[in-house]
Amino acid sequence: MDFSLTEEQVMLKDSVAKFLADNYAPEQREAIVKNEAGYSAEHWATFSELGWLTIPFSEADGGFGGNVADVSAVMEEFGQVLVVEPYWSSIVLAGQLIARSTNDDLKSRAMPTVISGEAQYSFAWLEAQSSFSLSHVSTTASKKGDSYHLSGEKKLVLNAKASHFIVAARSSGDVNSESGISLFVVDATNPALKIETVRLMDGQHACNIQFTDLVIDQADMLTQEGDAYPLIAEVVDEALVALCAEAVGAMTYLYKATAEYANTRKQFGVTIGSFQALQHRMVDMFMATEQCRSLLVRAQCAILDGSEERSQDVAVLKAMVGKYGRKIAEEAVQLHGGMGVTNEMPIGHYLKRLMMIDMYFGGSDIHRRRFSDMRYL
Amino acid sequence: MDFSLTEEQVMLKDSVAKFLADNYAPEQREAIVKNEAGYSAEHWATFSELGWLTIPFSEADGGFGGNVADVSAVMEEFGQVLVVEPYWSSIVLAGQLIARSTNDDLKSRAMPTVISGEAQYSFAWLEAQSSFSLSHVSTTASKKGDSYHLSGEKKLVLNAKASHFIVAARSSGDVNSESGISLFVVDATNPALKIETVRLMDGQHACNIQFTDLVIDQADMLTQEGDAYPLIAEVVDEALVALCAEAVGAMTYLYKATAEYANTRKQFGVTIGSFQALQHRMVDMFMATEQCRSLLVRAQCAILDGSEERSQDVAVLKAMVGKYGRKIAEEAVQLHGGMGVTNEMPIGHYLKRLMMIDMYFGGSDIHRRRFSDMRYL
Amino acid sequence: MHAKFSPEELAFQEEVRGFMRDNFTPDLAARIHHPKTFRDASVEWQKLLDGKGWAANGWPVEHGGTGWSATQKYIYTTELAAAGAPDVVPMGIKMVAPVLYSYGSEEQKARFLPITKSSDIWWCQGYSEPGAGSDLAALQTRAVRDGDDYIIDGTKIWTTFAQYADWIFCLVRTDNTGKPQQGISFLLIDMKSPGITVSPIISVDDEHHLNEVNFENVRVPVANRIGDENEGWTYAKALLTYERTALSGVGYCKRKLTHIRQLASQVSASGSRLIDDSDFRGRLADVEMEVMALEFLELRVLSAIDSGGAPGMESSLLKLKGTEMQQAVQSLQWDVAAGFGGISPDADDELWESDGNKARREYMFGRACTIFGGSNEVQRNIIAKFALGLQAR
Amino acid sequence: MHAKFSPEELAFQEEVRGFMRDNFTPDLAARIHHPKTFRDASVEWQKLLDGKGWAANGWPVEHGGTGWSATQKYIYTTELAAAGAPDVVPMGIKMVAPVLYSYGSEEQKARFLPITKSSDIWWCQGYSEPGAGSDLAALQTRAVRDGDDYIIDGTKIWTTFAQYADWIFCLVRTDNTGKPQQGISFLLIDMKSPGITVSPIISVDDEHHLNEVNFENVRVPVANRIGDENEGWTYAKALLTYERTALSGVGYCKRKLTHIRQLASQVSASGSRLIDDSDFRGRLADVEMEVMALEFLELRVLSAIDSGGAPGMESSLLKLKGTEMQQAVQSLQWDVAAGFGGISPDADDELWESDGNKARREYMFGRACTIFGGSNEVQRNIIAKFALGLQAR
Repeated sequence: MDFSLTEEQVMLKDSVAKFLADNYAPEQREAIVKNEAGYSAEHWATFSELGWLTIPFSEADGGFGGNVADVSAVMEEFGQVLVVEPYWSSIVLAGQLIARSTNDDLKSRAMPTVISGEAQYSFAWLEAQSSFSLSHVSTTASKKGDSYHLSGEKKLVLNAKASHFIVAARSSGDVNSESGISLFVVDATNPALKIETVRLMDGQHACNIQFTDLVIDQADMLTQEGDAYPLIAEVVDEALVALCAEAVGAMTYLYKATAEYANTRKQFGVTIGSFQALQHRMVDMFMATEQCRSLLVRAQCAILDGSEERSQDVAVLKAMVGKYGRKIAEEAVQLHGGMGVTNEMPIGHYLKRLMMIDMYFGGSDIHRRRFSDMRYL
Repeated sequence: MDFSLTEEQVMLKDSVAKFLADNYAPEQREAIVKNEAGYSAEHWATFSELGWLTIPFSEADGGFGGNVADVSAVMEEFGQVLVVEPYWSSIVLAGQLIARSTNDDLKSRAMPTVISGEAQYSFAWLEAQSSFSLSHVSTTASKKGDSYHLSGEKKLVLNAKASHFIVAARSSGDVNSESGISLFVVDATNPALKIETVRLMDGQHACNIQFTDLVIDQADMLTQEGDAYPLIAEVVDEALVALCAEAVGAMTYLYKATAEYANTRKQFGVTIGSFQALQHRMVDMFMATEQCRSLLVRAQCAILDGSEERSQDVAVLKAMVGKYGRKIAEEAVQLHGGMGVTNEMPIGHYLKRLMMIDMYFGGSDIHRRRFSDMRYL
Repeated sequence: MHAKFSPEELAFQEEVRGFMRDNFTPDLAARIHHPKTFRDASVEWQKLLDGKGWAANGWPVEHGGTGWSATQKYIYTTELAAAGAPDVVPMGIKMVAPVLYSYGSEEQKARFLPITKSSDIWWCQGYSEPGAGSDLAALQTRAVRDGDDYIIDGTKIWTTFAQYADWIFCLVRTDNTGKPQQGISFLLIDMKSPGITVSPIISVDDEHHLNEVNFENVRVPVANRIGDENEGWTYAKALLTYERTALSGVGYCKRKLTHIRQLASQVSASGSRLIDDSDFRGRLADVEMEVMALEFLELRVLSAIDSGGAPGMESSLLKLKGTEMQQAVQSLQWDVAAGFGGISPDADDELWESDGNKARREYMFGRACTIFGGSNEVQRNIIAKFALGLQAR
Repeated sequence: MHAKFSPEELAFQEEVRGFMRDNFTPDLAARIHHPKTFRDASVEWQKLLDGKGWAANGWPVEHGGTGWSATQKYIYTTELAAAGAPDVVPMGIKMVAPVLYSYGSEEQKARFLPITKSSDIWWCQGYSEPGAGSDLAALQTRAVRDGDDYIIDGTKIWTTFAQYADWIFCLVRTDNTGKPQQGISFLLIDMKSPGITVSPIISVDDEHHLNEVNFENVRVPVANRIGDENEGWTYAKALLTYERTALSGVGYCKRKLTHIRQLASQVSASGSRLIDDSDFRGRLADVEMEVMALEFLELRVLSAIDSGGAPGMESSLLKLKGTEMQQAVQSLQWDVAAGFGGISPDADDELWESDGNKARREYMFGRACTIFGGSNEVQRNIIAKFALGLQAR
């Protein structure tokens, strides 16, 4: 049993924190979000230079050889300042789908461009009716000769400026079946794609994608036909841990910023932080953050230990982070008073981000249900 | 629309309050509870003298002609001091089953003894597996000639010293069917009854009853064979409103007693009532009580107006009173500190009573479900 | 004890329903809910209500009120909400008018009440300041006497719809000695006065409701002061009570719940309905039960006012629980509708009224309702003191 | 970052399991859970643990502790809870002993530590007073020096198991000047001393755990004082921290949750299981998820202590969340099991351990855990100050 960060992780966290302290103050972030892509290409290049994009990939693949704890350490720092660069979608989520692909040719083509940051892949899986169930795929893939014809619609695909999409499509099985799902790499410039950009309220630029008879070469399929579900489930579980690490970073920022504000803002001749009712509410914010941080450690251990309960632990983490993330952000807004409800203060942006994190891959209720379905047989 | 009490109701409330102020201080109540029957026969006689036992019965039946609002006014006062005499079980619940019986002979025999207080009827309906569903009756009634043979087991029958039980039994239909249920009046001295007294933690003496081939004359059946369900449902709805009035009385006592205690108990050189965190929690207790009181008014109006939504309104009342009654009592215990967890202080007794009220005829969850099943079709 | 309507009341209900049907048209509804057309549509709507004699229904009859009973007010509010129609913009009719008719001079009443009623003047409220939020009495905007004028200097903040306002009613400091509550005066100020600057504050729903209003050497006739100098706090307190009574929002909650039930009852492509999901059903029931209680809490308060009581601590209770329930309803609405439409603040005109966008902006701006109009923390303090007799430190 | 056990740790886990299986017999379990046999059975159980060298596992090795790592402590506690075995009665091993070995004289250590470890002395805690609960420093029990003795007068309250105790460790006032925290001394007092009266306090579970202890002219040798006169508060504070760390109760919660899952999984006559009821399932999951978090919160704290940190603010956090979860678990247990057995306080010996009776008495006495040992309100104040840096008024 060991929950401490390694020396390398501490150094990594420090270097991330230092960069963000210099480059991600609220005003700086506001300018970044206003970029056409919704993030700073310059920062992305810096992430690459600093080696952050290599973290979760094995040394054999040209990476740093980090694990979910290393990625989470970075993501937690990102959460503290609400980094908008597509690290999670491109490196943690799509990057891992490629890294664990059984299609070695494809992997060796794609991997270097992911690690260098030159290409940005994004996982296109959600559909209008899927209710965030990973196995719900109605997009079709029909084999014709050496290629597949894909038809369907994907929603809320992160990073509207991605260079490639990894599209989940079904060649067999019914709409909720775990078997029959394949993953196809699609160039974002493919003219058969109809891409509609949606600016999300957390500052991210996502897109909805439509396609009919989109022709993809068999060589661009990540696994054997119909075999992709276990890969998706494994990668998404790990990616959710990293996403929750971001949320824990944001929650940490919120309780600290609220306590700091309460210690300076005066009303009735005293700091509002001296009002006991507010103190106790801030303690609840702190305690909820610590509970979530504990679940983050738990889920990381479960993954690193190869525990059989890893999916349960991830579901619990996502459920609690979703619930408490919103709750803490709502409290932070309330305790900031009028300042909390303006776009001028960062607080509201944390609320928006935590609401979106709750929504990604299913909200608190859905993951609580997922947990209880696994636990109460 | 009119929510004010009538002059008569105000007088009634005042007279009840006056009697209880003189006779139901915590030490007096403690002595009463220690009586063999679990209540004071003397007080019961006084209730009769003061005319309280006549309140819900029509003038034609020799009663005062009161309605659910009159009964609730009395019950709310009872709740303030936790009266243990079997008013609710005998007058409000069983008494109304008799008063609304279609068996005129039986009614004219029984009614005068109920109103005088000489007889105490108690409704025996709950069974081990019924999960508080009113239509769940597995006790059987087989007709043989002019009589019925009853076999079964009834749980948690209030007032172990009742003179008569009104037993719900089934002559047809499956175990959850609304049709096929009849009500039989059984003399408590009937040797076929096996009665086991159970002292409940709220001070009430209840009993479990077993019987096999208990022979009851057809003349002692309250309605036509198999027709009793609508009567039961109607009477229980009204009785639950009165029970919730008692709970609202208890909740009112609790928030007031807690505020009073907090205003006198000193720690750290100041009254604990001056701590803002405690103040805000007491405000929540007060607000929850007022929400329940509002639902009490709502349910009373629904019954008196003959509203189609009366069962919905009663279910909501019972659900919220169950939930908030426990919550408020738990908070009252906590804010009384060590004193709250002793049997010497009355606070704990209110907690026990409110937990039992939550349990009677199904707890908070069950009534929330009942409400949503009626509302969300 | 009954909640039934009399035949007269039922007839009144029909009258209100008919009026809503005929006058609150889909076109007007669309315009009133869109920020670009909101101002003019609100004026139009209030003029329609005023034409019927209902705009200022809460006022005393002599000033154009309706003299409605509590039941009638309840019926009116319920039907308004059921039709999805907003109540009048409150700053004029509900906030400044009670102060005007209670404490204003005859000239002030004659000048301002009729145009307030007919919506020919748009008011805003100059109340909070950067350093005076919950602690309102700490306000520092100065009014210095200069002949028949005051000279005003200072900053007001969180001023709703100041960008549309013709006049602002303001609390200003006319005396710095004594307790903070003393030395405050209540002024009416023409927004066209030289020296007033209005700067927008964009709120978390990405919209422009709020403003900062700056006063630099603004000259205001002493005649525009309500009541006595240094007595403004007394008038303001009364106003606050009225404001809070207007804030329970039961009608809004009920309309939203109906909407949420409808959305949740839609059958999805996979044949399931959200309303059949036990978790959602339970959460919806929890909120509905609270709102059912709140509805009767409000009726009890209205009924007590009808019998001659004045809104006091009860208005704090209604504000507190009411705003909590509004937020609970907004959270539910978000959970039902946010899915794929509510997540973007870039909705074009067509999408403005989409379920998703409504869910987003109402949830977001709804965060403000527990902060403004006397924060819920302050309401709890008030209730602790006046309902429970708890001593402050 | 990993939570896996090493082969050595797995072997240790097996050893603990085996010990529990062999020693915590059903007979002992029944006796330890029944008030009539509780005292003797507790002594017997502690002696069994002591025989194995585990009774005082948290003590420094030189006094008979085990020197376990955080992981081993966790394994031990988990296996104890899984076996349904209680930890040792805390007053001796966990409360007075740390003060003894940290601040006691060599004579005091030699005299008391061995018999405390072997359970040949039963301790109780003389801490709270009628006027000093959360505000412990307000205590007024006087100790007046008279030669080599102190003369004690005063009243201690909420004294758990004083009816069984041989000795009491007490905070007494030896000086009235200065701040309340100053002038407090820490005394060990023989309960057989003339002038001590123990009166039972029946708690809301209808049982006798608590007592009031009266001191009238009780003579105590100065040699029984721990450390310096007037420095007792320093020692007490350290003790409080240890007490709280012992109070998270994760093991208890996990065992109860297993029990609740079992009860809820029973198939009723109508063929249904409570665990399939969506409302119950949701509430159970809510509690389980919090306990899963709490478990790792505790592990994080243990791990930090292992790396050389001292229990400080974190112990407040564990006490706070731990007791909240204990109560949440007790409420669930009530809802599952209360049905028809838990509602009577008259259970005879046979029914004592029935699910219903357990649910009643644990729920009822469980109300105390958020009050005693430093109320949760005080814990919140501590966390506000030390974790969040918030200023008190």
